[in-house]
Amino acid sequence: MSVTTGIGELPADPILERRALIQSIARGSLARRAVVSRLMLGVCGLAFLAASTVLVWIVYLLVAKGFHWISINFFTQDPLTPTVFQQNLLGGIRNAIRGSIVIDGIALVIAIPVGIVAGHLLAVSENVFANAVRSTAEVMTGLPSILFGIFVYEFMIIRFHSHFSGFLGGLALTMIMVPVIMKASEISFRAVPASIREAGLSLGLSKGVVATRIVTPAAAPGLLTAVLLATSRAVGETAPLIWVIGNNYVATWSPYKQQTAIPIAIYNGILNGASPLQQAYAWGSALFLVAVVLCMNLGSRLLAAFLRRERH
Amino acid sequence: MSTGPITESAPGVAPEGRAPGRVKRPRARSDGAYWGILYGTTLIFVVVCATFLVTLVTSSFSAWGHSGLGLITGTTWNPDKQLYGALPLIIGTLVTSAIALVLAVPLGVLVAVALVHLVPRRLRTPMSSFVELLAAVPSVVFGGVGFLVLAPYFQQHFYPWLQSTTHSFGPFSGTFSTTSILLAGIVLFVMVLPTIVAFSRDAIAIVPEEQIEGAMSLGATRWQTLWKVVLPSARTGITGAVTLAAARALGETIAVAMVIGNYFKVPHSLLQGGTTLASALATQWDGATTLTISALGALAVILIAITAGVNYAGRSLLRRANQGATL
Amino acid sequence: MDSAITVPTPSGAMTTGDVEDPRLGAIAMRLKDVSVSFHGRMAVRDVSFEVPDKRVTALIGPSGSGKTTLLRALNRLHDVTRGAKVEGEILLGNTNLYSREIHPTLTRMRVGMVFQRPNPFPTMSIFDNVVSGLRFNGVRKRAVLNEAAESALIAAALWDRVKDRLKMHASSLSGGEQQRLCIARALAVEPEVLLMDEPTSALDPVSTQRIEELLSELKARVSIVIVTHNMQQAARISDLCVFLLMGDDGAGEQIEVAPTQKLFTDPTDRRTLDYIQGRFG
Amino acid sequence: MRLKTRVAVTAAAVVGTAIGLVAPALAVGGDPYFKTDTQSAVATIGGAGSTFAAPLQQSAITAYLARNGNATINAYQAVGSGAGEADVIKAATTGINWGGTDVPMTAADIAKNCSSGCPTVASFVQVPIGLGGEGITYNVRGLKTGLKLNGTILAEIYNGKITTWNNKAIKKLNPTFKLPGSKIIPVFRSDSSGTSYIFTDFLATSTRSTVGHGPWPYAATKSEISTYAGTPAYGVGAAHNAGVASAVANTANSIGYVEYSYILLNKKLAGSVATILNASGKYLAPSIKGIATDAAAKPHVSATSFSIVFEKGAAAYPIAGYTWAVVWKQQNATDTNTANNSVASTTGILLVKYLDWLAHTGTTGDLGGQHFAAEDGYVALPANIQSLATATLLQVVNAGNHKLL
Repeated sequence: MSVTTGIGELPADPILERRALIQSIARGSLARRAVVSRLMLGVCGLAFLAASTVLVWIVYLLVAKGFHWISINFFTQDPLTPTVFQQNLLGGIRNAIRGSIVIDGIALVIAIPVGIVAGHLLAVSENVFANAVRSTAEVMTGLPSILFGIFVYEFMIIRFHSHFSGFLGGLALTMIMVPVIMKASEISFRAVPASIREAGLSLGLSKGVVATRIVTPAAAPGLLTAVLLATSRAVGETAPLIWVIGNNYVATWSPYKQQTAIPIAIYNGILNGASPLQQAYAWGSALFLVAVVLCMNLGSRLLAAFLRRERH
Repeated sequence: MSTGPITESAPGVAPEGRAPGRVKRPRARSDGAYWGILYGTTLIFVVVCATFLVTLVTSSFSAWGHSGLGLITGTTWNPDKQLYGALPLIIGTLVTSAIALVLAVPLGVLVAVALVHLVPRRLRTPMSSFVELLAAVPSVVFGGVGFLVLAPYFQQHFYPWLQSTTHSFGPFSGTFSTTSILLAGIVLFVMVLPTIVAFSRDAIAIVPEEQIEGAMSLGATRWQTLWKVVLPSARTGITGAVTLAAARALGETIAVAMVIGNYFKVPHSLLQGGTTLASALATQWDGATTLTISALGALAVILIAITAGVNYAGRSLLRRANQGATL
Repeated sequence: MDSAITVPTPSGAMTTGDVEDPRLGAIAMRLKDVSVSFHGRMAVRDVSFEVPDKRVTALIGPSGSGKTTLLRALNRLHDVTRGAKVEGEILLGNTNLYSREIHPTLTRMRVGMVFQRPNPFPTMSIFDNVVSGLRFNGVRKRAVLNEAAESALIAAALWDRVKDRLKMHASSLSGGEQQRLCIARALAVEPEVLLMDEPTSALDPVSTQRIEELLSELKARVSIVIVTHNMQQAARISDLCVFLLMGDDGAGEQIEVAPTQKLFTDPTDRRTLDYIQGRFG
Repeated sequence: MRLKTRVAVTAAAVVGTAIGLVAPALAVGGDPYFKTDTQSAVATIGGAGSTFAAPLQQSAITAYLARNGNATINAYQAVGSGAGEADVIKAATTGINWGGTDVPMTAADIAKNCSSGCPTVASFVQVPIGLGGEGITYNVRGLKTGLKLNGTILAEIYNGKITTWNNKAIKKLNPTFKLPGSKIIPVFRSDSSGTSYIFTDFLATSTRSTVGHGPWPYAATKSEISTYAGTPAYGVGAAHNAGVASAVANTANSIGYVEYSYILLNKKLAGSVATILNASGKYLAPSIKGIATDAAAKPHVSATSFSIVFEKGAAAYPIAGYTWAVVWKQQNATDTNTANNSVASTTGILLVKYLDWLAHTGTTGDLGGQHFAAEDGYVALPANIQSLATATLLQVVNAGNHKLL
C-alpha cells in the first residue's frame, strides 16, 4: 500500500495527510529554528566568555595597578604616614600581613579540630541531633559574615569586657570557618569506604582509635581541601574584623593587642587614604591578597580534582 | 569479635562485644570517650550558634524598646537624633539584590548551559572553576574596583548614556554622582554570578540524558531541547541557585558599603546613593553610641531573619532538586 | 504538499538475504554498509538490510552486539555524541539520512524513537507531552494539535485512560502508561519509521504484554524497528529479524537477516541457531 | 555500673572539651594588653578620634617617640570626633587613653555612649591640642582655584537650593570664571564629625537671618549645629576627612569641606580651593596666617566656649577651630590592672606628658608638638592656649589624687 498505487482509488488517509502537513510545517520552520538554536548557543558561549572576562579583567587591573608597589619594603615595613611635605612616605603592610597571620592562625587552631570532629560526627551519625547540626551549619554558612563580628563584639567586648584584639578577630573568623570545614569534612569522611572502618573494628580496635588512626588519615587529603577552602574564605574577610580587631600601625605577633589585617588595610587605604598615593597603594595590597586567596582556592580545587581522579 | 554498626547514634549504648573481658573494658571506655569528644565538640558548636542568636537578639532589645516597629517602618535614620528608621536600608537591600539578580540570573543560567552543553566534558570542571574563582575574590577587592574604577567611569559615561537613552525614565532620573544603588547592584551582580553558575550547572547537568534524547528524537533543535526540556527540568535546582545567590546579595557588606554611597534616605532613583542593612552595619559602627549599637543589633537580627530564611529556602530547593534527579 | 518525500517510494518486492519474500511488501528504510564507531573504535560494522514498510523489524543479539548503537544511528542520535561517527548509507525513501542536504532535526522527526525507560517530560502535562514534538517542529494550530494528540493517544491505547486528565502531569501515570505516552508522543509527529529501544525492559509483565499487543496495531500506521534482548518477544511481535553478534574486535556484526519465522525455525547461520537455542548471550 | 562509667566518661569528655575550648576564650576578659609594670617607666598609650587632628597627631607621635625611647604610643586612629568621644568614655574596652574631638564633649555626648553608672563631664578634662581650618574644595573640570563662595551659597548648595555650578548667585560672585551647567554634588560627612560641626557652625554664624532652614543641619540658631550632618537633599556621604577628600577627588562636579591639611596632602584638591567671604567682607583662601588671624580675634576659648568661626578681621579665614583631647581626670579609671591605686600610673604619666608636649611649641633644642603644626597645615596654638592646656592637664590625677604632670 502506497501513494503511487493510486491515491484516487483509496479514500484519503488522514494519517498520511497529517504527516504531509506536519512535515511541511516542520520543513518551513526549520531554517528559523536552526538559526535561533545556533544564535542562542552562540549567546551561551558569549555569556561564558563574558563571565570569564570579568575575572581576567579584575586580575589584569590588580596586576597593572598593583604590581609596581610590591617590593621588599612592602613586606618588611610598617605603614608610614605621608605628610604634606613627604607624600611618598608609605612604608609597607608588614603589620597587616602579620595581623592576618595571627588572626587567621587563631581561627585555624580553633576551627580545624572543632570543624573536623563535628564533621566526623555528621558522617557517622544519622539522628535528629546530627541533622539539626547539619542544618545549622548550612544556615551559618549563608549568613553575612559581619554578623559574626557583631556577635563577638557584643559577647566578648560588651558582656565580658574584653577589648579589641586579634584574638577576637580570630574568634569571628572561626565562626565562618567551622561550618565550612564541618560540611566539607563530613563529605571526606563519608567517602572513606566502610570496609576500612569495619576492618579496623573487627581487629578489636576501639572506635576512637579507628577514627583517629585509620579513618582520619584516609580522609586527610579531603580534610586538607576543606581547610584550604575555609582558609581562603577567611583570609579575604573584611566585614567581621571591622568590629573587633581595632587597628594598629606597628606589626605585632601578640593576639591580645589590637591588630590589623590585609583586607582591612585595603579597605582603609581606599576609603581613608588622606593622600591619593595611599589609595593607589591599596592596589598593591589587593594584588597580594588576591594572589594568596586564589592560590589557596585553586590549590583546594586541584587537590579535590586529584582526589576525584584517584577514587575513580 | 563484634564489629557493631558504625552508624549507631547514641553515645554509651554501643552494643556489647563478645571479646574477653580484658579487651572489652578498655574498649568500652574508649568508645565512650570517642562519642564524648564527638558530641562534646559538636555541642560546643551548637551552643555557640545558640549564643550567637541570643546575644544579637538581646543586644537589640533596647533599640526595639526605643523605636518599636518604627525600626522597620521609620524612614529617617539619624543616630545623632536617636532616630532609627531602617526602611531606607531595607528598601536599599531589596533593590540592590533585585538589580543583581535581574542581571545575574539570565547570564548565569546561560553560562551554566554553556558549561554543560557546549564545553567538552573533560574541560567542564576547569572551565567552571574559572568562573567560580570569581567567588573567591575577596569582597573588599570588588568594592575597591567598584569604587576606584567603575564609579568615576559610571559618572562620566555610563549614567549620562543611560539617562539619554531612557530619557531619564523614573528609576534613572535625577542628579547622579559616582556611587549609587545601581553601581552596588552591578557589583553584586558580578559577585553572585558564580553562585548561580555553579548551582545551575549542577542542576542542568543532572537532567537525565534520556530527557534530552527524547526531545532530540522528536525533532527538537539543540536550543529547543535546552529551553523546553532541560531548563524546565532543572527549574527547581536553578530556583535554588537563584535563592542562594539572593541570600548572598542580601547579606553582602563591604563591597556594597564601598560603592553604594551610604545615603540614608528612601531612594528615588537608582542613580542616587542608598544604603543596605548589611553595609550600614559596617559604616555606622564607627563612634556609634550605646543605643546606636543596639539599633545596629536590631538591623543584624532583621538581616539574620532575611538571609537565614532565604538561604534555608534555597538549600531546601536544591535538596529537592537533587532528590528529584535520583528518583 | 510534497508527498514524494513523505511516503516511502516502493521499489518492488523486498529481499531478505537471498530469498525473495513477497509478504514483506514495500521498503521503508534501507541500510547499506552501515558502521558506527566511537573515537575511532568500531562498535557496529557493515550492516546492510532493508526495513520493510508497515512491519515490525526486530534487532536481536546478545548484549554488546551493537543493537542499540545501530538503532540510534537510524535517526542520527549519534550526532550529539562527541566522537561518534556513522559511515555507510541509510536511505529513508530516496534520501540518504546522512547526506548534507537533510537536517538531522528533520530526520529525527521522520524517524521517531521510543527509549528503554519511559522518558516523558516531567514538567509537561500529558497533553503537552504528546504534542511536544509537533510544537518543536513549529505546529501551532490548536486544531491540529488536538487532533494529532487524540489520534496518537488512541493509537497508543491511552486515550480512554487520560482523556479526562490531559492537563495532569505525566508523572502521575504508571510506568506502562508512561511508556505508552512516550509512544503516543513519538506517533504524534507521524513518523515514517518508529525506533524502539527495548521499550518493555523497564516494565512489569502486564505492561509489557499491553505494549506488545499495541505494536501489532501500530504497524498499520508506521514501520517499526525494535531492539529486544528477549527472543520470545522478538518471535511474538516481529515480522523480520536481524541478528547481530559481537565480532572478534568487539564490533557488532550482522549475522543473519530473515523473516522472523524462518530465522527462528530454520536459521541459515550456525551462530544464529546457537543463539536462539540459548547457547550463549 | 558499666553504663554509668560510660556516661560519666562521656559527660567528662563533653565538659572537658567544652572547658578546654571555651576557657581561653573567656580568659581574654582579664586584660593582658594593659598589664603594665607599674614600677617601670615603660608604658603604652593610644588615642583615637578627630580626623581633623589626625595629620598633626601622626607627625607629633613620630617625633615624640624619637625623643622618648621608653614610651610606646600607638598610632592615632582617625575615626572621627564622635567615635573618639565614645572610645574614651568606653576606655576600659577600647584601650583608648585620649579621645580626639573638635567639639568639646558635653553631658549629652556622654549619655549617648553610656547606659548606667555613667561619668559626668567633670570626670574628664578637655585639652586644646591643635588649631586648624577647613578648606572648601571642588572637582569641576576647567574650574581652577579661587572660586569665590560665601556661607549663604554653601548653605544653599548643601540644602539643595543651588543645584548647578552656573547658578546665578555663584556667577554673580565669579564673573570671570567659566562655570559649567552641571549639577553640583555636595560631599558630606556620614559619620559623627567635628569637621562637620565647625562647617555647620560657620554656615549658621555667617548666614544668620539670611537663609531659612533646610534639610541639612545648619540653621539660624546655633542649637542645630551638629557633628552629625545627617542627610542633605542630595549628595555623597563619606566617612572621615580622608573619605571626603577622596570622594571629592573621585567625583566630578563635587564640592566638599575638609581640614586644611587634607587639601595640602591631596594634589588633586590643592588645585581647586574656594576663597570664602569672611566677616570683614574679604574673600580668602585658607592659609595658616588666615586661620591664625581668625583665632587671634577671639583669644579666650574654653571647653564650653570654643567657637572661633567667622571672626572679624580683614585677614581672618572664617572656617577654623580648635581640636581637643578628652582625658579621664582620674587616670586609674582606665588603668584597670593597676592593683594599688596609690601608686602613680605610668600610663597616666605618659599620657599627660605627651599631651602637654603636644600642646606646646617648646624651645630650640627642646621642640614641642606645636612646632610640627605648620608643616601639616595647622597653626601653632597661641601662647595663652598653650598655658590653658598645661593648666587643664594639671587637673589629671591618679587614684591617690596625686597630680600626674
